Amino acid sequence: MELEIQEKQPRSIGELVAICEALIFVSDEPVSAKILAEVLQEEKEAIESAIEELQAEYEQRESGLRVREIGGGWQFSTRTEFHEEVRQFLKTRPSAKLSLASLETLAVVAYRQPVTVPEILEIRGVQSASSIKTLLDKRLIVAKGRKETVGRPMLYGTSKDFLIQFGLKDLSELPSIEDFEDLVN
Amino acid sequence: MELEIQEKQPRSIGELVAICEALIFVSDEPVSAKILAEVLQEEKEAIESAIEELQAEYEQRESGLRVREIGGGWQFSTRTEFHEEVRQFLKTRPSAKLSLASLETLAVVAYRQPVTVPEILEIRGVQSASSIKTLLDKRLIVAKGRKETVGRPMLYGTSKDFLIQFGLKDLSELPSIEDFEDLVN
Amino acid sequence: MEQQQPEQLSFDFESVQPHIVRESRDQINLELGEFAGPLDLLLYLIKQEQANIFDIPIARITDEYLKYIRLMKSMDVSLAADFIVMAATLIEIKSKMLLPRDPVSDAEEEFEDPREELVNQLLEHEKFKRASEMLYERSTVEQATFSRGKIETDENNLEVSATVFDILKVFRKIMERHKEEVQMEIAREEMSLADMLKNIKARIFSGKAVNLLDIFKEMKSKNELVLAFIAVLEIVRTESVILVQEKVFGDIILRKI
Repeated sequence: MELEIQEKQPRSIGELVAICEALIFVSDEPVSAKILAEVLQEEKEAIESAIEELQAEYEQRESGLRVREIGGGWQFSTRTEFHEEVRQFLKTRPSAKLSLASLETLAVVAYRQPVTVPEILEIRGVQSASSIKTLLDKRLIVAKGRKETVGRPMLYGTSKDFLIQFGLKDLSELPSIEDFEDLVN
Repeated sequence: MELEIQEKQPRSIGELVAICEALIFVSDEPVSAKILAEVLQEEKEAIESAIEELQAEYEQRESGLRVREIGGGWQFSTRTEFHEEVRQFLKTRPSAKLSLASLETLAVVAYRQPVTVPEILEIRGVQSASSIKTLLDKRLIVAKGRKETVGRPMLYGTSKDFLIQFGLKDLSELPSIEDFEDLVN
Repeated sequence: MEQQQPEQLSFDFESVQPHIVRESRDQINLELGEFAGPLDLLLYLIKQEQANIFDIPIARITDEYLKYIRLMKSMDVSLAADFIVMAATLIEIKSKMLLPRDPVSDAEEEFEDPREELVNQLLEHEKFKRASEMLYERSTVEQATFSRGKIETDENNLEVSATVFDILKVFRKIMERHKEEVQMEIAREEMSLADMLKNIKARIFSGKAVNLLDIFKEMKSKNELVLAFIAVLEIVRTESVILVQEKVFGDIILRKI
């Protein structure tokens, strides 16, 4: 570990608490007092009491968050009392997020509509039934009648919600392959 | 949006502050008072004052974090004073280099949006296609439909990520381009 | 498509701030870097000359500009076409400036300065240059703040938030993939019946008995399989070749008579 912090004023307790708070917050994983001590070149005991103080602060002000120890490290999490609201929030937030598979299927539907599931399979080379379902659930695509061919398969196209979510007035505003090529060259 | 929360005791101010804190924390992008109000079935004003209080709390106790408005919503972030420690801790900082040309193109898009590639060329005096592509890849700009003119060229504008990465609440926070004129001579 | 965690931007400014170092009156040297465009270079030269932007000494600036272009060329730096276009514009303005004003024309008639359009463009450009400096400063400040690390609930959402261009890019990739597959198929199917006949005959007449099953196993597609089957029938019909099955349900052997 590289340690580049130059000689400095020793940190006050308050400062150390705040720095630990920031580092625990940015960390992707629970972070141990040992690691914090190393990075900050402080005694492990100093870090431990800073975290204790931090924890007490969150308790005292009845914060919606708490500092908890998990798997040998420290991490923020929401307070259990509010799990109902958190769940609700995470569920209802409109999300334009898609898995890569769904995104691929959406791309084929957008550019080849109206299109049937076998045709999508043919273009993507992968079964796309579950992506189709996801996209229908998210209301990004809709059924557009049936194709007059053997088995009369369903035809799919993009929905109004699709236009809204991707900020398009109508389908003609979809960028074309040529638009892209213009940028690449 | 489904709203399933049952009839409940009205929430106290303290509770509302704590819940907002929890929701802003779990959200993976800035979250607006409007969305919080919808999910929690509270008045937007109540949410706004709860957030204000939350913000004041973090200020008062000189936390390592702050609550800030950015990209049209609220988000926690670390306090700037501790950037050295945070950087030290995160060690590898993903760095996406933006060239002077891309930055200039971004400025033109930001101030002239929605704008087409030929219009950018006119202002910059340089072909800007590759900068546009870089900015699209970095999600700093997005397609905003087509211009109803010969060839129906794509229009571009700045994205939410742009606001976030440049620390802007919204576009109105950008200084007016005319302000720069005064400096010219 | 990368996952969300907002990327931290950094700017490559050290290397892009170019510098022209004057060696002597006729020789200039360039310290590494690039101008963001011809207008950028022009502004730089005007400042170097401490000239008034509203009264550009066009002849001098044009000379300087051309010197720069030549220098870049001699260094084998590929110059954007826009730089050349600007050179042409400068030369054009310069020559217009040299033309005597039409004495017949009414003095009242507005005299159009050939430099006017360029000056406007430069002024406009200067504004945006300052705006981009402002953006740079903002992002530098912004780089001192960090957002939260990943938490569990983010993981439930291992998904990408897509823009219209992502859809296009993905579609382009699919089409490329699709094209490759189709081409591979075509390549495989390019074997004609004549080729197939020749191949199988060659094997039979090389002397060894050939197991029919082996031939069929080697075929890479349904199409080839059909071709091989027809070829075998054709060979048996036209050549002195027989099909032998030594055991019931045993392998079938092709053998020349």
